[in-house]
Amino acid sequence: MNVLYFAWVRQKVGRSEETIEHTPELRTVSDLAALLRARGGGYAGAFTDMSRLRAAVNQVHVALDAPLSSGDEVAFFPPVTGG
Amino acid sequence: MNVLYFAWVRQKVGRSEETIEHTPELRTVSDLAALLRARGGGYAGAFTDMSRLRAAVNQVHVALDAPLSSGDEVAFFPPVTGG
Amino acid sequence: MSANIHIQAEDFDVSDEVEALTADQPTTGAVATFTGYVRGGDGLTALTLEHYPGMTEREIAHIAADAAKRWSLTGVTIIHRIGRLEVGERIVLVAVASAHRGAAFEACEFLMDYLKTRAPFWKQEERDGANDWVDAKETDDAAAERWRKP
Amino acid sequence: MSANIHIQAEDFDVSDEVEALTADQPTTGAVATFTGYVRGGDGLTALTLEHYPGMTEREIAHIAADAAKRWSLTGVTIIHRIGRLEVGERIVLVAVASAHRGAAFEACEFLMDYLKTRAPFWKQEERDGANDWVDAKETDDAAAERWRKP
Repeated sequence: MNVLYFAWVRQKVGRSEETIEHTPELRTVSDLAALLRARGGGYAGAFTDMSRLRAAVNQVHVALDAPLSSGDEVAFFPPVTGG
Repeated sequence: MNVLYFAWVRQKVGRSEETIEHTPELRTVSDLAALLRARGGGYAGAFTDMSRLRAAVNQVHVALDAPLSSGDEVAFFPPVTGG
Repeated sequence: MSANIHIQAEDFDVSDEVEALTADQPTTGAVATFTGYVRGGDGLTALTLEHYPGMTEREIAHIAADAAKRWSLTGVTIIHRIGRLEVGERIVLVAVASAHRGAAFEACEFLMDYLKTRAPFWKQEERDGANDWVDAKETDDAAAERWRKP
Repeated sequence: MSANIHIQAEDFDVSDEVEALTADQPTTGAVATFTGYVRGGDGLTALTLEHYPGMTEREIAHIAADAAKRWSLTGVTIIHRIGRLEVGERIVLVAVASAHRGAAFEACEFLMDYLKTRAPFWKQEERDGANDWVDAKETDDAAAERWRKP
């Protein structure tokens, strides 16, 4: 899966994207967030308070319990502030 | 008083303005309309159905029972259709 | 806030008007505009607009002052054309600047609704060579009515 | 009706965009526009806008298609700038053309409300030399919420 980070999520984790292999344990977006949080450091900072995060799968807004599949593009970002 | 006509009122009466002397009998805009209606011809055509007419005194929208004074500018016109 | 009000035969440029409205106004965050056009597609070829000189400017200034009392605005421009205008030509511009978008949108709609029902303009339609005066619309009265607060 | 959607660093000209929107559309009677600006006056000097390329265009196209289903429109243009923008610069344009003013105004407000709450843009503020991410506003969520029908 291609995983993208935007705004302060990108700044905290220190990169804008990375590839993470999809495994059977990564059933939902929440599972992926837990895996990232477990890395500690900037990842722990970004993924600790999930109420501040939003996610998209394949460029569509999703809830944190949305399912993941191999080949998905997953993005994590704060609530949007355009316009 | 200076009396002004706009849109189809102007076309029916055949002029855009005229001077009419204020007399004690001309207490309200309605009284002036009745005087004009009594002239017959295009005036009768314009001033017969008062529900189709609107009036202004000194450039302010007024009801037909608004009082008149010497020196007033009185205007008769259809409901406005700008914008 | 002072309103820019113009009754003119000439066309206008929306960008130029918005530029003038926002120049040296760093607290402007939002500009809403409305442009009305002569709408064709049903045999109409042109409109001719007549107005009541003096009263028109007075009435529009009154409406603009009312909007400035209801909403926090940084600028208002209202331009209304008169004379003969063909299908596709611009008739009217209302441009409203404010710190926030809600005020800009609401004031712009309010001004258009009141222009339609209070400003002394009259439209004549050209259709198949004949000229007819346009009747006032009840929907315009209803649109203006919604701004009245008890 | 197809929507014109542009995400760009460059500035835009409102008149040019409205001209393109109304060209060869004789049934257009009304164009409502909204322009958002970088608002100063409280120490802010600039904003930097980041977006999610691909998803942004997709999300805005979805919002525009939704507006075209709700209202009878003859054209929609949405331009959103990205990158660093100083106080007074334009950020966003929404322009909506319709036969009637009610539809143009409502669709324009709807599009702005949804852009604010759905399109993946993020703003960073420059203030006294420091950069801070802007928090999403609950008032924006509330504004978007009002368009949901039961």
